[in-house]
Amino acid sequence: DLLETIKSDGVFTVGTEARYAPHEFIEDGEIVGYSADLMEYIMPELDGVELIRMDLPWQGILPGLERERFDYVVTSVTATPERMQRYHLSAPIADATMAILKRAGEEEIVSPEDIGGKVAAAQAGSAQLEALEALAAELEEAGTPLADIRTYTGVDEAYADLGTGRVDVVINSLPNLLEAERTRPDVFEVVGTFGEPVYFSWAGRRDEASASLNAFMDEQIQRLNEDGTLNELQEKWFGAPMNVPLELPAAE
Amino acid sequence: MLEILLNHYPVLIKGLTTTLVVSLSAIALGLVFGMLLAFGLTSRYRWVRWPCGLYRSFWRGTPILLQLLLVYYLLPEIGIEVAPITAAILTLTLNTTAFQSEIFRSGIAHIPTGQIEAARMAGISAWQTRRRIVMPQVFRLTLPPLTNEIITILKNSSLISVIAVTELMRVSEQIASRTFQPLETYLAAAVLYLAVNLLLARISAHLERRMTGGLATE
Amino acid sequence: MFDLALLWETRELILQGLWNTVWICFLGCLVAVSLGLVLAALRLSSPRLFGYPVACYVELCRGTPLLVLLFLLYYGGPSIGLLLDAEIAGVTGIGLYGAGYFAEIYRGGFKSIPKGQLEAARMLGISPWHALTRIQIPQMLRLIVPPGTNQLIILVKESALISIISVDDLTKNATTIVNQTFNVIEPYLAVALLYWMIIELIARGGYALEKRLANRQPRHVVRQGESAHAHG
Amino acid sequence: MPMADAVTTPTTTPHQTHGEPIVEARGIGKSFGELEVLSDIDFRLEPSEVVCVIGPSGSGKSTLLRCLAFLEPYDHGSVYIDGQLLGYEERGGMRVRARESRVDAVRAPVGMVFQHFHLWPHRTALENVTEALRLVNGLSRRDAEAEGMAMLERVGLAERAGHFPESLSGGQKQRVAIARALAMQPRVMFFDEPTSALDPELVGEVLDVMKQLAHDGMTMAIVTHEMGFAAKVADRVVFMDQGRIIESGPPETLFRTPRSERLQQFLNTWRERHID
Amino acid sequence: MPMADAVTTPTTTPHQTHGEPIVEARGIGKSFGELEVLSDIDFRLEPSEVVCVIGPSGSGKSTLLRCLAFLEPYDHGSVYIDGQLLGYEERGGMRVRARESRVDAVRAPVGMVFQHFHLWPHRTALENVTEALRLVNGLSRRDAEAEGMAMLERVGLAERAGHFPESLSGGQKQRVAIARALAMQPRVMFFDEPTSALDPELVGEVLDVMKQLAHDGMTMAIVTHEMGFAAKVADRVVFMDQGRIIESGPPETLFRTPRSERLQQFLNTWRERHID
Ligand SMILES: Nc1ncnc2c1ncn2[C@@H]1O[C@H](COP(=O)(O)OP(=O)(O)OP(=O)(O)O)[C@@H](O)[C@H]1O
Ligand SMILES: Nc1ncnc2c1ncn2[C@@H]1O[C@H](COP(=O)(O)OP(=O)(O)OP(=O)(O)O)[C@@H](O)[C@H]1O
Ligand SMILES: [Mg+2]
Ligand SMILES: [Mg+2]
Repeated sequence: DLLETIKSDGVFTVGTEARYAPHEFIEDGEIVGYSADLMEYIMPELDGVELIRMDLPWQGILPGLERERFDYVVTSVTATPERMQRYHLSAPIADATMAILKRAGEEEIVSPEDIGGKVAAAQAGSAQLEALEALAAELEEAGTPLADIRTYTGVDEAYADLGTGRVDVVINSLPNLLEAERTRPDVFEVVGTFGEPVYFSWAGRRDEASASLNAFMDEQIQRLNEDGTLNELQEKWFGAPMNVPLELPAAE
Repeated sequence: MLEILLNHYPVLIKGLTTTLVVSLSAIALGLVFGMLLAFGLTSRYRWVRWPCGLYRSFWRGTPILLQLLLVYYLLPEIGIEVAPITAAILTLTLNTTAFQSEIFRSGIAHIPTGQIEAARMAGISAWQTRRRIVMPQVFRLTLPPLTNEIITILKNSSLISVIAVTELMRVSEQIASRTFQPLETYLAAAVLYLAVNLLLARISAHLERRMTGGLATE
Repeated sequence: MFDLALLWETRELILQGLWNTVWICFLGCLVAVSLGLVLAALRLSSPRLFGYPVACYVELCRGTPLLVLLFLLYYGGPSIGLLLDAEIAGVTGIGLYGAGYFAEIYRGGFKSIPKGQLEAARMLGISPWHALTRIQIPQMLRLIVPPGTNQLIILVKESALISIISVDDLTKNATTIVNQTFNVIEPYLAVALLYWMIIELIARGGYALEKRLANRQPRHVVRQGESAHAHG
Repeated sequence: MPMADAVTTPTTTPHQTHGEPIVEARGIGKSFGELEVLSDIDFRLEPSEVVCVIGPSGSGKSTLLRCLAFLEPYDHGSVYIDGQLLGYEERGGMRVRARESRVDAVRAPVGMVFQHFHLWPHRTALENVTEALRLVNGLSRRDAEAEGMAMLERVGLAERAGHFPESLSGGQKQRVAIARALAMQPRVMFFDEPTSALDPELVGEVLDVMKQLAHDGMTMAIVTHEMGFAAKVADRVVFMDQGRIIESGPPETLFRTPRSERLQQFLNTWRERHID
Repeated sequence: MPMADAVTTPTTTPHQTHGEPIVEARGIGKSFGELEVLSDIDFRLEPSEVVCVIGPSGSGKSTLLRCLAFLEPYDHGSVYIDGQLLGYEERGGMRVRARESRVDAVRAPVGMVFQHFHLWPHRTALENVTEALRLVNGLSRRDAEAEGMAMLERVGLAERAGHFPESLSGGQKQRVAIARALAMQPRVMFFDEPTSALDPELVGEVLDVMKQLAHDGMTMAIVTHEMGFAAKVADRVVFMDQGRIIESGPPETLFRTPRSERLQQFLNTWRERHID
């Protein structure tokens, strides 16, 4: 039983890809952000257990979790049905609704419908890309198809190409885009959201030993959601509270 | 770019230190093992040559990313626990050994056999001949491609972040995603890599100049 | 646990990636090999005129990670009015970067040829160009084919970085599959095997070339008189 | 031996010197780092003159020839070939190093045979000989090979034409090297101990070729230890020691009545060995 | 010259042969691909015997010495050193190639001086001489250097001890190579044209050293073109042509009354060159 092991060993090791401000990122060598604060509220429940957060790129996160190099993934994962099949995704921690980012001062784009004829970008294989493709299909039906969809291994590169003018809009989840706008308001501007609501989760293994830990983490997140802590932290990190349900919408 | 360097230099320096420790250890070990493997590859015996060839093919032929994952995640399966940094050094060593052996092999083929015969006639054993007559000359003969390889390893060490070793490249990624200024950040990282590599190239050029005293070809 | 069906479902992405990797690497390596020779020859022909600029170029190429070079070329280029396609930027990046390394490999080869042989050529009135193409290059091939093969292999492997500038190469398409399916082992293993195949092909080519050269010019090239002067 | 057609200056009478030197060195000096290897050497080679250079090991004989061919740049003084300054150019009163192509042009009339052959190991014996014929004289492969075979035949190696240098014995290699130099039909030839690696039978053959060349009016500078040959063929013998020309004169005078003690000593050791 | 202490077999009287050969070759043959370079050679070298091998270029002299030292594996026949088979081992009635260390052990008593020096270019003259003393005999650096300097002094190169081969002239290089071989104080020495790259003054010196060695009872096989030397020092002269031993006998007999036409011819060409 993993939860028991953590308690008896006194260490809880989690993997993080600390490249996703404001969820998790590095400041002065420390992993900080929304998820770090959340963990600070959770850890007292594991009395005396030490938290070790490893930072590693996405390619290392999944094998690390599967090979039990760490116990849990504390990195914001957009919840999709495919992912739910393979891992245990936690109770939602934040709103991941898709939004659109454009170059600051770009006049032609004021709402999601205006991106017809433009070049749009998203991270390769991401949930955001799926949403973008759905939007593209709608636009095509409406007779204003996208000029092109470009994909990038990291979303940072997509932002960079928005700067160079090779792409006109970047699709990502709203909190992240808002952070981009806040950090470099001279370059970026958020257009607005589209599509169904989507949520961020954390993830654990789907094996029997992990069941107790998964349940424990879900419990804790729901507790913090109910007592308003989540909203407080959302206010702090995203600038506004979000409407996050207690459980993920069931996968069809 | 300057701004990035100024604002974040403590973490950048820390990442650079990790990069240096890992890659320099791998290079030093690789010099020894690469030379051994080169002799294995040029052995008179097929049963020595063949496994050496297989080793070289694998470690030269597969992406470092995969090699890192293999060493880090499969070694524990057979009961060997390795810390991330050890796994990183180990992987890079295994990798550079394959590349360095090829470089040394070409150098060995270039030593006139007469010199080796002279050594054998003086009673110097095959092994000592390699160590004292062949290797020093091979080393200076292959210094340029060897420097290439050393620098390549230094840069390839940027992949070890995949097993949770935070080196220079990972630090820059972290900064880039914080500041939303990837171009400037990577430029700053480039300056640091460049500085180290220039230093290495300098040392190599210096060695090369010093060693032309008695260089085979001049 | 190995999910073969997954690979079958995603075969189109993998094959497309393979094709892009192959042609971009091929062109990039071609640029690297030929530009490298030009650089090394320039440096040799007039050390005073070209020595320093070429040395600087070599150090810049070798000193900066390919990732950064690609980044500057692709994302930094537009700020000086250089708006390259991703694929073109990939070929250019690999070519410029590899040329620095190849220049050094060629230089090592040039230095390995006994000076007396070139003097003999000069005394017969053979021009530096002909001395280069007919006397130096054929002989140095034997010394440079192994490190040259190494370098091509390194370039092919490092070409994985062009995925950063949004080229749909093997690595990027594998990442796409990983991100979509959360399956890590199968896509990466499949891609690793494909890289291994390409690289084994290059290595085999290198050995074949080496063997042909060795037949033409047996092991103790400099067995007697030559070695007396050159190495004795 | 059909030597006449291999020589481009058939007009002059052998063993008779003229006013205008083909090769002239004035006060040349050369150091390797600290070590002064040549100091203040004057040297003239007139059309059809044959000069042999003798002297102990390390006295600078090879270095002198190399400087005369600008394979080694000299530090002081001047070398003229056919009246043209070799290796340097006067530009605005300053002396600057000449371009390679200019050096090539000035030394075009000079051929050289090296002490250590310097064959190209990746070319067969025949290809070693034909290489320059094809590249420099622009001969077709057929013509070059015909010429090349003739040259190899002259040094007795026609049947080894297809072999690579490494499978030739020392003697065979040096003969190929000589054939290679002769193939370009130079007006002046420098030889640096061309026979020191040949066995007695073949030394004779090669020296015969050289004698014939001399007789036909070829201008030659020869570093050699073959005193008998020098005595018979040289118009002038130059004795060097420690980077200087100690004595110079017709072989009869030099060998019969050496003035310097050093030359007397040098000749004595040589006689001791060859007469007993 | 203090030669006696450099020789390890001082018991035997010079110029007197014994029953047990140190080196014995029985019916050895060697081909390079198609080319048969040695055929059916018998060769004996008894303690204190000095044998000179002469013959035209390409006749296989060097190859014979190389086979006797197993630098070149022979194809047929056997070579014994001190009665031990060199290079092969009988195992279960089959002959197999011996391990390197075994070859080393068997040929330990043999020293060799090469036609083309083969100095190690990355070692100074002194280091070339001391290398084997330190590695094989296990001498300390000091002792090896003392010994090495003595050897260099003997060949007149003490003041060039710290130079690298590339900055030595041809003659100087060969002298270092000889010093290197002598330093190991072998019981048998093979010389492959050890003086052909030396200038006359120094050839004399080196031949003196070799004469002294012979006088002190060193067993030697010498490929040489120095007929005068061969006549004076050799107990026996072997004449080779086209991979075979044509004649063999005491120098007086061989040089005065050559039986084969080939040898007569060989000697004639040589005399022509040296007597006129
Ligand atoms: N590249 C070099 N660097 C340093 N010293 C050199 C170089 N070449 C020659 N020397 C030195 O210059 C001196 C003269 O050498 P050189 O080869 O001209 O003599 P040589 O008269 O031809 O001798 P030999 O008869 O032995 O060939 C020697 O002391 C030699 O060591
Ligand atoms: N490695 C080799 N491969 C092929 N042929 C060779 C090789 N070494 C020698 N030969 C040939 O074998 C024959 C004998 O050569 P070897 O060197 O023994 O002659 P040599 O009597 O020593 O001649 P020299 O007096 O010129 O040194 C020659 O025809 C030579 O071309
Ligand atoms: Mg000389
Ligand atoms: Mg020989």
